[in-house]
Amino acid sequence: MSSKKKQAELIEEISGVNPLKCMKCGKCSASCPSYNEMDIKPHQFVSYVINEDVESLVNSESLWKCLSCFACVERCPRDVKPGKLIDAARQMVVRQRNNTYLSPDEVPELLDPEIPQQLLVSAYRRYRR
Amino acid sequence: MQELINRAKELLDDGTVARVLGWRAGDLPYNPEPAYFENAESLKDFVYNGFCGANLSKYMIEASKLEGKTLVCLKPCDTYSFNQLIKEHRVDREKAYVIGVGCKGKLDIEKIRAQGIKGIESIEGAEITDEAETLKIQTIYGEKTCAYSDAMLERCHVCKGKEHKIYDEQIGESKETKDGERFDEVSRIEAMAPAEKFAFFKKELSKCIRCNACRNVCPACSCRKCVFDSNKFDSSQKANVDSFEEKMFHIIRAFHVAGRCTDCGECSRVCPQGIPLHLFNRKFIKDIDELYGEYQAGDDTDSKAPLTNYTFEDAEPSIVGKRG
Amino acid sequence: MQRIGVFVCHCGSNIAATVDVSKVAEMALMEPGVVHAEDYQYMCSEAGQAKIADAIHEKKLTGIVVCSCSPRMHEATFRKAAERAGLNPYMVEIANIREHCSWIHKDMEEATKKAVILMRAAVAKVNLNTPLQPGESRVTKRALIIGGGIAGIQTALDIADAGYEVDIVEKTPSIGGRMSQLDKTFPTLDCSACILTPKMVEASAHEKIKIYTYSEVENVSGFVGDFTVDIRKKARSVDMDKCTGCGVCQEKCPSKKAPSEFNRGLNNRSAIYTPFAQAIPNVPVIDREACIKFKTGKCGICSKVCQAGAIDYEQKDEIITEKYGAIVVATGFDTINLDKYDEYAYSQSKDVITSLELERVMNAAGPTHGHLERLSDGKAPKEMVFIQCVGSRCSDDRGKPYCSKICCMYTAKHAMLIRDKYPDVNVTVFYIDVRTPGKNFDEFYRRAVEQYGVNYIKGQVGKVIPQPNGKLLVQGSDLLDNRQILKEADMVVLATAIEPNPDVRKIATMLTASIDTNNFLTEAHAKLRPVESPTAGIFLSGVCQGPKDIPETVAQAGAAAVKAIGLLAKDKLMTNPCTAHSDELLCNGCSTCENVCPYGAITYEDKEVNDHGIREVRRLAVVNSALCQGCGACTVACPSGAMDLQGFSNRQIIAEVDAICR
Amino acid sequence: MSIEKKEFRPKIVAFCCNWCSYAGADLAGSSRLGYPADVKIIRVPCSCRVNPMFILRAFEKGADGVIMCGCHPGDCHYSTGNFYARRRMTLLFSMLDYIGVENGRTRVEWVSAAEGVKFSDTMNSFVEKIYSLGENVRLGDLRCRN
Amino acid sequence: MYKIAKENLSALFRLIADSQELYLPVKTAGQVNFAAWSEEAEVALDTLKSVKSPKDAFFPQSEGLYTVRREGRKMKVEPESLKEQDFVVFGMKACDVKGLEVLDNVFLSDPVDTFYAARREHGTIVALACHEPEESCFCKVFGVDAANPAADVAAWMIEDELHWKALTEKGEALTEKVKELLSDGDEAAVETEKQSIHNIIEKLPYMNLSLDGWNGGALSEKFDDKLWEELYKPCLACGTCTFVCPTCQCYDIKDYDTGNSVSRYRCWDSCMYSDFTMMAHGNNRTSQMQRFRQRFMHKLVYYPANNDGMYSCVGCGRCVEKCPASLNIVKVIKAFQKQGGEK
Repeated sequence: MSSKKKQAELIEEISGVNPLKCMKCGKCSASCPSYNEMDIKPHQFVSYVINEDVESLVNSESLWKCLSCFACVERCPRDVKPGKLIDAARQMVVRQRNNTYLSPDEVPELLDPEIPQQLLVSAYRRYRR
Repeated sequence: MQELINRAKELLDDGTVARVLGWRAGDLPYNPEPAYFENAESLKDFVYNGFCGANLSKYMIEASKLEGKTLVCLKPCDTYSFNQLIKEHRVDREKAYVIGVGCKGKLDIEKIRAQGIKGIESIEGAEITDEAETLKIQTIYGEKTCAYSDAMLERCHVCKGKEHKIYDEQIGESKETKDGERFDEVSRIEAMAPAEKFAFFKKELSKCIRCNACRNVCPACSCRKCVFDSNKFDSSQKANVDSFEEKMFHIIRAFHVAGRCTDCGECSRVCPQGIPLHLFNRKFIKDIDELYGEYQAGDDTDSKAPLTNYTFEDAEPSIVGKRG
Repeated sequence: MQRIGVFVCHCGSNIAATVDVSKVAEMALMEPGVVHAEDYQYMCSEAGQAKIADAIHEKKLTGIVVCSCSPRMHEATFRKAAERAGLNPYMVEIANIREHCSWIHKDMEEATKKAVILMRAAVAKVNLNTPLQPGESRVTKRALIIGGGIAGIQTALDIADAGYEVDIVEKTPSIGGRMSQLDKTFPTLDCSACILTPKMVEASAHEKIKIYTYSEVENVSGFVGDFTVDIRKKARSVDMDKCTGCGVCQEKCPSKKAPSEFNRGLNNRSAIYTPFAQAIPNVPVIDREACIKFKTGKCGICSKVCQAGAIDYEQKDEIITEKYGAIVVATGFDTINLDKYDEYAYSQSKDVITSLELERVMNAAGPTHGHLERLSDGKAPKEMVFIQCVGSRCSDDRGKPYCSKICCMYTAKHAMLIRDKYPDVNVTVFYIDVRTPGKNFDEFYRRAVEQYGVNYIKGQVGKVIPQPNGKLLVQGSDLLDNRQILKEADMVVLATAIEPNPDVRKIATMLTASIDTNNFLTEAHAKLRPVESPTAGIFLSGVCQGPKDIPETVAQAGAAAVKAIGLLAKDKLMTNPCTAHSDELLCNGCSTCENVCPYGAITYEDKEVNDHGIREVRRLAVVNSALCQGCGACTVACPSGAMDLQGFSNRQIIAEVDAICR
Repeated sequence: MSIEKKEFRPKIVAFCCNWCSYAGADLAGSSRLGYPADVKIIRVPCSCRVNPMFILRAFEKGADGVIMCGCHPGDCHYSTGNFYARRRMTLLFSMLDYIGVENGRTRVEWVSAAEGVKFSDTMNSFVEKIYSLGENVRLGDLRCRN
Repeated sequence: MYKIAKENLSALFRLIADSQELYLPVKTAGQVNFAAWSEEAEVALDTLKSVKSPKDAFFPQSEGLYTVRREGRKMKVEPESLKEQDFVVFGMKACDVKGLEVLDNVFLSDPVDTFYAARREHGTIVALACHEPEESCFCKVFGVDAANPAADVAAWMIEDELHWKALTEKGEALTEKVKELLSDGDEAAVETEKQSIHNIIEKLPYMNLSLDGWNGGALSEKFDDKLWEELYKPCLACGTCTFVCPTCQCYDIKDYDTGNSVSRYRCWDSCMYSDFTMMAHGNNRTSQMQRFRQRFMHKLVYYPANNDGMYSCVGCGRCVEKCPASLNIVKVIKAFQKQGGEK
């Protein structure tokens, strides 16, 4: 199996998403608060995974622009959850970076009044389990 | 017991009932037999003591066909069977005058014998009114004693309770005898490895002599002709061949009474080979309780039986492998 | 002992290529009861059937086994062939050696072995077959239509025109259904009322049609050709014979705060009301929930003003029991509840409306008298946004997984009508796909774009945000331009998914008609029997079977009518002889079988029996073979084995088991 | 006891309801979706026609596995048949498991008329399971062995 | 007269089992029945009454008669072979031995039942005197001496020693085989044991049971008695009494389809069963009363009528202990006796 295919499958595994369910309605892009900052738009995440081009996704601006607000996840009518896909790509990167996870105790130190509220909420959602 | 006899006499005399279905004293201290009494005089042989274990509700199938009402003495556990028979239109409520009789646990002569007591001449303490905790047994080999509860039938140790589910009147006090959980043994077997389970049941069922006592005594086995006696399924074998027949018979019998069996324990009581047949029935009861909600057959006369009912969300059969 | 003939079909090479057919025939001769065996190229051909007939005559066969394709394919063929040759058709059994053998196995030896075993099982079964005679049941020459929308009306008219009596049961006070709520219809832009009203009138005037409005089906028993139906005529509180439909009562009614169902709650109606002006019958009903007289005991104005003395506060629900030969379900649809789609702000803003509500807004008889205006402040909108696929094509539990089919077209219609009537209003449609398969449909959509300048944007809307200034901020994306769009709109129209009328589940249960996971009634065959329910005598008309537009609905209504007429035209029906049967001498009368019978086919009777010399009266199960459909649930419920199924008897199935396991 | 070792070929009985699963098996056939020839199908009108006696009978006579297929719950042609069948089979299988018969020898699978693929997949996996369990020695009748 | 110490019995069993099959009381899942001996078997010689009588060893509950096989379109019949090996039944009681006498009258008279005859021929019986008879015993009523079993070998368990006395040629032969394990017995001890057994028997409650009026000539008198109508009522129509009985000899013949062949076998039947003696035209006993009556009439009237007054009950008391409804032959006899007294 090519490494590209492996990467794409890893994304699917981490996210638990079947990208083929996408009907390309664009509701994710319509919902995204970071849309304008992104080079690859939320509705495009899916095709990158389907086309096994995880590399571009990983190297994209979008990877770090997604707030994990999960608006797209909540509203996606097809259960495709682009937010989970980009999150999975992010996790892939994080995993490659030698398991440098943030431990919960370190969080208060890193808090900065400048951090947007939405990011905090998103972080809680993201790590709630 | 005297109160019961007096009341029976009254009801016979005033014509309320045409006969009394109870127990007649046996010729040994422990073998009273189910019997009909049609006049006050014959009631002198009436007995009701710890050895009157027989569930008389099944006799009411035949008694329902007789002219007039039959007074029937039912212990609390027997009333479940009676209800179930009403539900299945097998007995006629109008033909029965039910006296709910008290019970302080029924005795099993085999349990007394198992303690090495033999040559029994008389037994004291089996009277229903007795408060005695111990049975005093006079034998030709000397006097022996046995704790009442040690001589009790298995079913009484897991008694369903003192309440009569149906009656016209109640006579006599009942006693709490429950000191065990009725599904413990089933759970113990469930936890065994398959080979161990198989060995356990093979050993037990290899004793079966196909005498049909379990079936014939069972109030739920009320078929006029059992499938194993008719040729409808080409199943009319009656040999014990220690291979498949017994399993087939006991599984199917348990299946046919599943959801209808009140767990009265008669099957195990009468088995001449002491096979714990209730373990089959209780397995189904346990499964039904766990999978479809608690259900006690004979609690009432109109609820839907588990096997004639369903919900959309019922467990799939694959749950059997998943429960471990 | 039977004299059985075994016929092995080559099916060209379909079977013969993998199964040694002559070996199967040879082995068949070893089986008990088999007196004849042969193989042939195409058993189902005329020549093949002739071989069967010849063998029946020559060898005096009493049973037939055909080793061929699936019985679902040719069982009927071979049964008919046997019948023509004088053999009872139920003495024929099929061994499926094609679909279940030659087509799935590659190894000739293995496939042949299996074919032999399948043949043996069939022979073992036939050995125990008995000739069965189909029963007859009579047909009541009257049809019941449940639902008085366009589907129900059309079906009723078609059946009535063929000369049969038809009753329509309609839940609301008037027939007309959803179509009566529509303003215009695509793609011709006819006025909906103008084409519907004549049909309504025709139905009400038709001598063969009886209409029960404000009525519901309460209970259904019986079976194809002979249904017995209880219809509850709800108390109207108005005497239908006396009322002249003058309307004074509605005018004078002091209680005018009840939301109008017909106008989708966009405005109010009086407590005594007819849903709309062209209602049929033109007789009002009193909404007892809203009526002051019923609530407080005081008032009675309607009664005072009614010259005809038609008001009857004492009226009670009435149950009418009627017999029918056929039942057509035409229960139609409703739009889904939008509670779960909070992102579109439907519950937050009066200016976010469903398309069906827009129909009422656009309609001259609607709450705004046909003026396009915002329902919040009555102002004329300048920017209108339409959002497609709201709740349709959703795989989560918020919406429906299917395409509602009609939205693309009616949205084009709405956009066009608005642009036509109010050229200064900008119309934007957010769509995922525009689906326009249909005669003149795509042309219609293109006209909206090309001729009327409707702005179509590919991309679903993410959110509608009500603004403090009363405007609605629509956040969408344009997938083709790859940009996010923020658009201020005055009104937003949601193309809300449609779903079967919620009552249909109850009705389907009464009819024992099957229903799919989306509550659409299931057709007997998706392609070949699209207007029949699998339950005999039940037919499907309109959206209750699946989303469709008006022309399709009318077409299906006609088709359902034809099927119903086909049934009503028969005097008698042959019933399936493979029904349950109780052995009187074994029956305990315990009622277990009755409890599992889905057709109510089992009843109990006290009967005298002679059980080997013992004569007694016993409570016994009796199967009504006309009601019994032969599922066999009772046969397993019966502990004594008294209940058995003809054609699939215990001993037959056991013989098959034995044959396979030996 | 003869010591000669024969290749184990299981006997597998499949009860299929006429309306869904039998049609599903037909579809598997017409789609040429293979499964081992060890499976033999018995057509019944509905899964609720399958009596536990049939299943035990099959084991008695030497079947190594018995599978029952019916319409998906809610889709029964007779509307409720498979609901009853589901309860019956659950209890029966539980009992067989309880007396020590390998649970893998019995299975219920819901297969619609459109699910030819599922039918063939199901049969393949069931047959595989039976091969792994080997010959049914616990329930068969000794008399049927010769 | 020989003896052997109790602790050497396993050696004895092993020695016997070396050359032939050995059946003796074995406890399985709490119940004692006669079964083949094995090293693992829990031998229960102390048990007075096995649940089933040991008649099984000579007249098995089910046994094959012949098998029919198909060969092409032809049938081939393979008869079941007769018993050819010798075997020993160890630990039968006097009543059980007497029970065989009852069966002999049936199966060994013309036409001889070859299956049974072969087993009788090859079987050697070592019978054990009843050390402590119980309240359900009434063998004496039928002329059985529990202290003196009339078998091939009679044995007495006296304290920790088994006394052994061969009574027949077969018994002598068996004794020869196991002689190495035996030592000389104590006649006096045996006499004392017999006396002690007789003393106990005198105390048993059923000792005074009278069989007056029960004989082969009492047919119509007993048959027509109204008392049966009362007596049968608690009967559940199960086969417990017949299947534990050492003298019941009725059997049914049935076919079993194995798929490859049809085995014809016979199995014990019970006159309590509704299909007992079912024939093509139906059944000549249609009620449970008739079937119940049949059992006792057979034991106490029909059998004596055909066998010089010998009853086909040996008073083992198994039915007394096992009947689920507490009915038994003693109650029947007593009921008639009582009725006679009242008349």
